[in-house]
Amino acid sequence: MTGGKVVIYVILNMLMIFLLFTAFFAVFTKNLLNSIITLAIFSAILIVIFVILQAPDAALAEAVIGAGLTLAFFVITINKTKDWQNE
Amino acid sequence: MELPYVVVIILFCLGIYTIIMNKNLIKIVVGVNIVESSLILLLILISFKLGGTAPILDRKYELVVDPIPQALALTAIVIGGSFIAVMLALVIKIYKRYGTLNVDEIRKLRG
Amino acid sequence: MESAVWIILLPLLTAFFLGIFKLYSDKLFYSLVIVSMVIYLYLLILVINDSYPPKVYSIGDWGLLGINLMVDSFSAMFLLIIAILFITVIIFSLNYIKVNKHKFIILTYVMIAGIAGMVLTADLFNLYVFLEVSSMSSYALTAIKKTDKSIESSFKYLIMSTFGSFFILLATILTYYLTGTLNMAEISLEFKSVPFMIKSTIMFFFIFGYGIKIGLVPLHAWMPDSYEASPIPYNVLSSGLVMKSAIYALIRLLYVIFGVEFLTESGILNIGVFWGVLTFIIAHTLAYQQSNLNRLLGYSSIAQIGYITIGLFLGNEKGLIGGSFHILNHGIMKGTLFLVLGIFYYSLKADEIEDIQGLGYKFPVLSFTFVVAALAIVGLPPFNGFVSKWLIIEAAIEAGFFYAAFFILVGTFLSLTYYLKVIIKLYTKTEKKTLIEKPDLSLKLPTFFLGSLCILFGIVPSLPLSLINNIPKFLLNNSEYIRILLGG
Amino acid sequence: MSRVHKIFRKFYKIGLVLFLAIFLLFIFDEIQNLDIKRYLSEHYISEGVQETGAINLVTSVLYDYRGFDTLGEATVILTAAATLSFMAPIKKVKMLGTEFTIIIYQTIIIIIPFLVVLGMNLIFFGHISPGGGFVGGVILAMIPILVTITYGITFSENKLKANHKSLLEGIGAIGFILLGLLGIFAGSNFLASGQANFGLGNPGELISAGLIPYLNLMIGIKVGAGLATIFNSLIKEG
Repeated sequence: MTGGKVVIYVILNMLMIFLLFTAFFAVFTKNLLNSIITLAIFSAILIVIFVILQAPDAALAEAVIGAGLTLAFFVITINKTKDWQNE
Repeated sequence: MELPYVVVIILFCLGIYTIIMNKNLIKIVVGVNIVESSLILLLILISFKLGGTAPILDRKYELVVDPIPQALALTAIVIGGSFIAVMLALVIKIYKRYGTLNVDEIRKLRG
Repeated sequence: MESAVWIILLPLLTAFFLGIFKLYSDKLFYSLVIVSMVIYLYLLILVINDSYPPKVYSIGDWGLLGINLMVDSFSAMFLLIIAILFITVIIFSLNYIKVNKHKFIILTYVMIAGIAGMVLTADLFNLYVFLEVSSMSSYALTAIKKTDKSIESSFKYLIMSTFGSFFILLATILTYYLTGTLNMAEISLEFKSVPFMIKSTIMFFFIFGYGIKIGLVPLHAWMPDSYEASPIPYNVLSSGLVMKSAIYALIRLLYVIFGVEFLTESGILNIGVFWGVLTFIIAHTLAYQQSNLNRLLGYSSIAQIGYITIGLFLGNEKGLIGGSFHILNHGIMKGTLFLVLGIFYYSLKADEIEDIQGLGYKFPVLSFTFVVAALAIVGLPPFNGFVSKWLIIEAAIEAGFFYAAFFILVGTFLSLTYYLKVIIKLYTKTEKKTLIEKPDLSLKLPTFFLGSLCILFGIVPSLPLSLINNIPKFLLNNSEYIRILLGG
Repeated sequence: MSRVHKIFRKFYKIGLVLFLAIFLLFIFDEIQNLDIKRYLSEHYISEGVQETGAINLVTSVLYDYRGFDTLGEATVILTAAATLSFMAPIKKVKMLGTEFTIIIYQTIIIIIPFLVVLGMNLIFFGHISPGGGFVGGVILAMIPILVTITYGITFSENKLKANHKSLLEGIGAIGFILLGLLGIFAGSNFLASGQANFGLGNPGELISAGLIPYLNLMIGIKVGAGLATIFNSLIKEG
């Protein structure tokens, strides 16, 4: 492996760890709004991973559908339910 | 074993855990989203070859990653997105009727 | 074999055109529904007639590079069920459904397209896509009444079924990873060199995922709720087609991809038979405690799925014939019961057991149809349920599963108890009730049609069996199926 | 008693999930050691550009080799849109009830032409570069969505009526199937484009790849209209 590839490999693994952190935070946080915002970060990291893994089509689709629209749907739901605290 | 596959497994199990353990309806949908993302990540991972380029052949490349799983991943993303939309619409409807998002309380209200 | 692809395209095209016509003209809408139904019936008969020997249709003419459709006897039998149930349900619901009628018909067409796709496709990922099409329209049809119960049960169904879909998708991805292809025949050839442990894991994921959609006992929680809350024409399709298409897909995967030798070796056949026995014993017991007729019939459906599972997992010729015949019969019998119940609900808003007291004197012919179908589903001669159950018992004895044969007899008595309870209630005299609405001929005719099929298939079982007898040829010996699919 | 039972159930479920995780780890480890075959994708990579005329192989798989899958998933979106639109109540509901400053109202108007260009670019260049009908359709759907968010649902529904959206959706879906039927008329099978030699052209040019750009356009129309319907129905919900 050349130098550039090693750097990308390290970045990929770091992003994977971040992905795990965001997923755990999204699941275990008490506040629903925080959870949804973290989910957006989760999707964003996923997009970068897709680009690193040479899948531009999937990255674009994830960007507009996974991170964009789904997030909007979640925000609308939270807005409509107002039950922000997760007892 | 490589780290990315471990991450996929952990995400998959985390999502499953959320779906069966969490009491909040929106959290359950979050769990669904996470499981779906993990499966899409798995698809992209199995398409990847070390040193390969994206499957857009504007000129000759030595090593090109596998295009089939990427196409399947696109399909899975779209299907998953529409499922989540339907789920969230039902969540809103349930909240309007029962006034709560907690699974146990809904069960109680129903009697 | 151009007509095979039309089996999927025609309902889809009809649904899309109906979606446009509903905005402009009611007259155009209903005439299209009728016209497309008649053409569809003709197409189905054409394909069923031409199903032996099996035919392959390659989408986009790509051969093994793309997606293939394949019609063999097993799928032809399913097309027969679609032909019988779809026509009756559409005619029935034209008058029955009051709320969201247009959407109901459109979604039903989409669902039929999804089921036809699942039945015909020979590609693993395509199977998943059509499974999602039919499931998505199922959730919508469950929620279509928009009552509290229907919304809630639809959500429950959606979550549980998505849970199953994840495992199916995971297994599909792993299969692609191992074999590098999605064509069932090629997968089957490649799977010969895959280690035993990995193969059984993938099989476990498939069985778990489809088990939720089928409703085998610990995984059945969504089903009675959805039966209680959804409109009755959908219940007919759900018990006759949606659950059955899942079991169809599972059987096709197990027998074609894994092959019957592997199934015997891994012991899954024993587990399947045991699971079937467990399913119908528990479901019969639960059905006895129900007071709502829809729930009662729902639990009864789960129990019948248990019988079908036993038949299909026995792994011998007779078992496959009996199980497949029971799939057809159960669709017809349960359809009859639900349609009679639907007429009761339409005219009296009756859906509890208490409500139907004395209706046997008010609707003599309808009640007689109900009794015929109930006795058929219990498994008494000379009705169709008896023939298929008898075949399953014989096959179980042949394969050495004596406990299964014994428990099927026990299950017959259990089901007799609760159906007798309903029948006795039906013929108990009570004070006059006032009809809300008189059922007209378009409701009664489909019901009588299905009821007469119960008797017809019981007296002349050779009529459908001539089609069904070919099923084991391509399931028990998957090399024949693979050879045809590979274009040999 | 019931409390013990509850704790037991909780640990039982956690144990189940942990078991699944360990099991999956074991299986993935086993799978990594096997040698894998990829002759199908190798064929796509070596012959795909000539056979379909599209240099984006993902598009050629999605719209040509496995075009039937795409029809299925487009149907899923249509079904979801139909489901949400019948579940939404008829009466109009305000979403956030918030007022924005004039800057936002003006910016939206400036953004819209760019979104049209971007969406159309993604759709029509789907066979040359990343993108395609789904992504482009979502970008086009962003226009009614943004209008709904800023100007409110009433204004948005006035500009683009729900009926028109479902008409567009139907046109997209029917168009996809009719384009597929062209293959049958050309003497080949359903959805044939590469095999029926529909003007494959020079790979890399805009007008090439047979039916793929037109299929992309149909999917784009359908997905755009469908997602706009889904969004507006969610806003009207409750």
